[in-house]
Amino acid sequence: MADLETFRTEARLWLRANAPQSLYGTREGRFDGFWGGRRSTETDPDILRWRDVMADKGWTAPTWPVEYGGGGLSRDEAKVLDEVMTELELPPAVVGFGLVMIGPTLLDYGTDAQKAEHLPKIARGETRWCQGYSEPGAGSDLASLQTRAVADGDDFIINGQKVWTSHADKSDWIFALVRTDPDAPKRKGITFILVDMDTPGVSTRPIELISGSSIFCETFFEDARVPARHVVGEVNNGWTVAKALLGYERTMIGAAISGQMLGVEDELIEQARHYLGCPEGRLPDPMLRDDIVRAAMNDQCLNLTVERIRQSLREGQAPGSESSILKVAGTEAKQARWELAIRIAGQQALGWEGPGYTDDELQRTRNWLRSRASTIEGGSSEIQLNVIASRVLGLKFPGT
Amino acid sequence: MADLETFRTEARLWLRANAPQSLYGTREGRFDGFWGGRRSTETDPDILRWRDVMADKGWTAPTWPVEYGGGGLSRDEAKVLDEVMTELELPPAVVGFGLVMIGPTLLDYGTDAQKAEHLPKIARGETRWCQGYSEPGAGSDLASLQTRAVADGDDFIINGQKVWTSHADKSDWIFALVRTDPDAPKRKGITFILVDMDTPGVSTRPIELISGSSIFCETFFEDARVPARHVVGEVNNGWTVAKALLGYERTMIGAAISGQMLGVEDELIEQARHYLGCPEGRLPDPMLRDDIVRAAMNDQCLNLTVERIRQSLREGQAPGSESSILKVAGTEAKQARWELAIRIAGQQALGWEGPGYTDDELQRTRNWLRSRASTIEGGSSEIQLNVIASRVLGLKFPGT
Amino acid sequence: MQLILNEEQAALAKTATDFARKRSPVARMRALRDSRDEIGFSKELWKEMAELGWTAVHIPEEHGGIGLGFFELSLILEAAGRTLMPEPFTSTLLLGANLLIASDDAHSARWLPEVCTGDALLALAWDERGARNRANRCATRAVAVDGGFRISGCKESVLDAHTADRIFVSARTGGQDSDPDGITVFSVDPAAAGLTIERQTRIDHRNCARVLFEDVRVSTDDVVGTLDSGLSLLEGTLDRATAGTAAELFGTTDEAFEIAVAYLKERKQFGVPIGSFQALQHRASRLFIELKLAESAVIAAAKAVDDAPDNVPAQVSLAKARISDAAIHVCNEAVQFHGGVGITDEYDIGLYLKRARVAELSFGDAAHHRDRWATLKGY
Amino acid sequence: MQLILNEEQAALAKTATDFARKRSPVARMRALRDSRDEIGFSKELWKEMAELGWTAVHIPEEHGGIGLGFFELSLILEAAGRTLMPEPFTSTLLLGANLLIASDDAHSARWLPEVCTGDALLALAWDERGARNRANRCATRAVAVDGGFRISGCKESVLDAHTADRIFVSARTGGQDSDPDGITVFSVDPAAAGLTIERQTRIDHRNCARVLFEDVRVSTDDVVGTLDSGLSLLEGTLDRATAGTAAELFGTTDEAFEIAVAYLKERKQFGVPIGSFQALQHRASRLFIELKLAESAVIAAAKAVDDAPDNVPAQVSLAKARISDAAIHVCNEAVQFHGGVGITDEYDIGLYLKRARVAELSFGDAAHHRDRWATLKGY
Repeated sequence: MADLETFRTEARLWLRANAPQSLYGTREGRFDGFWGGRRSTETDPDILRWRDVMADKGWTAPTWPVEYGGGGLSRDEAKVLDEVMTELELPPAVVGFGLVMIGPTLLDYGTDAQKAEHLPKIARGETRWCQGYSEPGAGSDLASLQTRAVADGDDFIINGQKVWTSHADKSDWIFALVRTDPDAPKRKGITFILVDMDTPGVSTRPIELISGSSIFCETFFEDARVPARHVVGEVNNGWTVAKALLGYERTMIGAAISGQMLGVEDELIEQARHYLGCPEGRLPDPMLRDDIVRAAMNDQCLNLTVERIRQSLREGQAPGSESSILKVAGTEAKQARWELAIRIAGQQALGWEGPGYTDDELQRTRNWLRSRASTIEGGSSEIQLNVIASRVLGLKFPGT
Repeated sequence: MADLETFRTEARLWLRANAPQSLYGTREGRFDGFWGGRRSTETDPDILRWRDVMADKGWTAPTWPVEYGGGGLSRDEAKVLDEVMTELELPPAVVGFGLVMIGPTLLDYGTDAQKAEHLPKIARGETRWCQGYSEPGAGSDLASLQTRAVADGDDFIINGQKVWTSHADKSDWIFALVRTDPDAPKRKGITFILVDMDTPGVSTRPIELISGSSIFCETFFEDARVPARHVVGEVNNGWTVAKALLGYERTMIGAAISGQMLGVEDELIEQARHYLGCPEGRLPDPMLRDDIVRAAMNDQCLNLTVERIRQSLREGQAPGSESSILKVAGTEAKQARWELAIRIAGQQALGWEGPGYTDDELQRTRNWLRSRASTIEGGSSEIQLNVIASRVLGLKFPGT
Repeated sequence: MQLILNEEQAALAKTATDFARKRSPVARMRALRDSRDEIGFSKELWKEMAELGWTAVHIPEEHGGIGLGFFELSLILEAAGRTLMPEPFTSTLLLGANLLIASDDAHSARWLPEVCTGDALLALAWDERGARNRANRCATRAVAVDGGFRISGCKESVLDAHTADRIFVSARTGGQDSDPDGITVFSVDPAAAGLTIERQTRIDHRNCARVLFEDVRVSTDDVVGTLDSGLSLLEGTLDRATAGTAAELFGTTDEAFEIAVAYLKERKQFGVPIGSFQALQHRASRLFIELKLAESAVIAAAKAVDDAPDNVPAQVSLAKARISDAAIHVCNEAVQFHGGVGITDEYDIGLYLKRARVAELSFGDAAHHRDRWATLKGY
Repeated sequence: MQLILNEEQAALAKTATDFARKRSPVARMRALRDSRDEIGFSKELWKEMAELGWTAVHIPEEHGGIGLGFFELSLILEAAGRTLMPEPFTSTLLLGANLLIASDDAHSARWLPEVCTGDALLALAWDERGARNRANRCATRAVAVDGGFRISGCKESVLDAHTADRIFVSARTGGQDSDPDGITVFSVDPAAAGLTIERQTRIDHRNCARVLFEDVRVSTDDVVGTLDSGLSLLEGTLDRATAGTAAELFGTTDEAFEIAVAYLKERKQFGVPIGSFQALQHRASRLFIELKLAESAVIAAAKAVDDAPDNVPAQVSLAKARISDAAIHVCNEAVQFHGGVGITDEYDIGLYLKRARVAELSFGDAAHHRDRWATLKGY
């Protein structure tokens, strides 16, 4: 523990010395920051300098090995680093699915060549990644995916369509699940493959949501030729890799949500005071007041539970289905929070565009509509409830 | 309609002339009244006289044919009669499962001999009936029942056990489902049979509930010999009869519940005023106030829905799955009402026996505990939800 | 109280639903939205419906109407709700016409016949920032000047103000802040000097506007009803508008439920229709029960307007509270049942969610009406 | 804040749970109930637990305790809740001992050592008719007389009063009605003249009583803490009792959930275990999530007593609100999962329902604690 405190002091000194002044106070969510990649249009010199100094230090991917552009820190040290950055309100220098999804997957399942090719570029924010899992016919039943990859010499030829490929139009690479053996049982014929988005035959189209334009795209593959060396794990054994990655994704979603909940109670109280015209004292609408307490208590329980899980993991207990619990509870808490915000604002919550509505009101309404997706994306609540029933409660009966 | 109004006037005059004075104002629930039967210990001469005059008139079973002791009234006339009795606050002269369950079943499925043997005695309150459906291993999966009946000459020999046989210890007859063909598919080997409770080998034992002693019994059959003429419908075709009877039962439960809800709002308000110490004006606990409104609104919707269904039936529309809707909504409304009563009473709701609790408080607490059974008995909510999904919503997929 | 449809009513309901499905499928509302149509609905279609008598069912014969009843109007509104029709039912028939039916004065004689023929569209400007569905919270003021008044204030969420031939507005002619007395309703020419209509876009893409009054001049003849006693006129009108909105919302919600159930049958995952999963079956069954109970309340409220005026406030609160709750549950679940496509703009179910939620939050949400119910009953 | 158990705590939790299961299975509580046992629990078993140190874990060493912490006590309470142990944990350890730990005066020195050895049982008489969990609603009065006071009033729901060696009672020495000031806590001999203990039977068949005070004479030395300032002492004690009750209720609820899940695996209908039906699976999964979230709150509340005294009121309200809601949902569903047998006295699950619902309604239900949370945070 003494070492950790030493590290904390050092980290604080180093960050103070190296972080551009303009970035202090700009820390927001886990995905608010520099996404990088070849298509990046970022021009702020401070943001680019911040990326460079942090990447040089290895602190964009603090726990990754130094040889792959990481910082070689222990989990505890990484947590301290995160705490110091939170304290200084410094944003992460690089964010994205490369760091939190495909990176950890390659560390576990990639060849040395794959690690060497991709990890340093991810850590430096040079490549941006997206995820190609879902298809129009394969949502919750992911394993029924139909995008085909046929071997052709040292390549695979890919044909098919992916949906919900977040930021695909801004990404350089996609990690995708493709069917390489259509005759095998459905989970046995899937391969996990990395595809450069510049490959001829790969195209994207943005998806419009009920909340307006979105980060989501459809991604199409028409005779896209991809070298076989980009397969991660064994051919036809991609399901194993895919599941491991889903685990990182869910934990991330849960943790991200619990982070998003900070300050929600104060925000809701402030809104209630504004719309009810009650600058202080007890809120005059007892039902809204009770709903705010419910939301606040729920957030508090979520935060405590996230912390409890973190502590268990630190004690070396294996991660179990906690991610499913956090996914369900976290996304529903998020929905409840926005539903409540809408109810508090009343008629002012109904705006789609101005005039008559503030930017905050319009954004809040979009957030509310967008939140309806949270219990669907990243593994629907129904799938998580199945997982809890069978893996945690043991409600699994072969032959029924 | 003019005829109905004439009938109303006549009925009012006849009832005023014939109902014993002491019975006015004693009308309560549908099952509060004279249950009758050989084991009845009723001695009140007015109650017995009321039974006699009403039975002579045929108005204990108003819509049954006159030849079977009924009144031969149309449905509309029977409704008018009920309205007049409600207006005069006169209780039914005879109540019980004979009138509302086995009677209608025999009218539809019984032989002339069976009708002649049983219906007049039911109408006169001379025999009391109970229902022998459920078994320890056959609850929601009623058709898996195991009580065996083996043909032996002109008789069947019955062995097995029934549970939830309400009032079995006070009944003269039981209508029971028994398995007569153990090799047939489970719904094909069941027979519907009437058994005299005095038959040697038939015995009963009361069941104690979480709310204390109850009307429920277990009923045991040990080599009980029953003449084959007591089979209703065909041997091995009892499932059809059983299902028809369940329909009468559910409609009855729904209607009975909606009746029980009358006055609930006022009762809850009165209790809240008492326990919160607020004799008038707005209730000081806004959450309890809102809960009372929810209960009241729910009751109102239930009553309106019951009335809507009644009107549809009167227009000749066939009864569908309305009984399932009423069963689920009605029983849950009942539970919510008692949960709320308990919450209003607070610490005073926790008593099992005196001192320190009023009789009302103790009874309320028992009612609350008893109400937990209402979503289980008479076809659990889960079974009703299955029925609605498959029969109303068409969520029924052969081969899945 | 008759709670089921008689033959004529059943025929009207069927005609209206067929018309809505055929002449105004959801794609039409979508096209109006995407083209940012100036009117936002079709005046021709409105006229056509007027010819069928639908703009006149609840208007008394002496004002050119058919005088059938409010319940009949509620059947048409339910049909309109089913296909998300954007026509000005609420503004013209529920708010404007009901106000004039109640005031029963020269203004009624002037406007109601043209409402019946489909030639006049009306708007009622009553809501204000912070009013939270209480018509007595009226800060707009009408100051007496020689021979009339000058109105100043800002009215929010005025439905269809941009196409209204006449705007009725509530303004304070006496009293302070939330006083029940001192409110007067005026009839105003939308083209009057000092009157500005700022069109707004809401999530359901129906038409509404903010209406600004800057010293708008009206005469004493423009008073609708009685001076200083406009609140009861307004509240009665709002009650009827709420009953009608409940019927429309029932149509929207019931249709969303049917779309969801159809999707449960059609969409396959794990080799079977997702509607074969019992967890979804039970959730669908529960929604069905909730919807059936709410439907009874919606019918009873419309019937009360015709047959039991004293019960209107309580029955309206019952209906709006129950259908609002049901709408939230049904629409959220309907989107969830759809999975990913449910939250895309491409599928219709999201449009139902948005329209339903606007109706749910308008004319008081469920909590508002539960509070009112208890107040009406004195606890 | 450490939210997971260290090795010693894990060992303690395991020992306590094993002890409860082995020495006090549910059948024992049932037998005590059915025999209408005079004591209602076992003094021998209590003494045995005292020898294991369980009655002393949270009592400071200077008063003969082990001085480990309140969190350790909460682990023992959770174990007791799992098998519905009827021993006087709440009365003696949560109420009596915590009062004396806080007062830290001559009464503490007199009674705490004997609590640690299991020789003294305590009771705290604070609740009154209509108090609804607010200790300031104290109508019992202590009138100053020469050299002391005379106490008169009626206290409700006094846990284990019938076996208490000492009863502490709150009484008004000043102020009116609900005043926060003017309340004093006294130490009273249960055998004192004018004191009557009427034993009551509640649905969970744990022991409680109504205690009547008719001019019960006490001396000035019998004042616990400070004259007229007893409310903060009481409220601090009640907060700790609430945290402990939340832990016990978590044990009861978690065990009820496990019993229900076991039944889902064992009971067959339609030829398969009922736990294979997805509708029940999802309901069970949701209960599990709710229980896990509540567990975090229960742990945090007990930890706050040890490590963050300023946060105790808010953390306690969080824990009690969440575990109360979870207890209602879990127990009602557990009975429903059982079907018919669930509502018979023969099966244990109904006993869990009853015990859980008493705890849920005691020391403030969920609504009470949500209201308090908002008040604490100033909105």
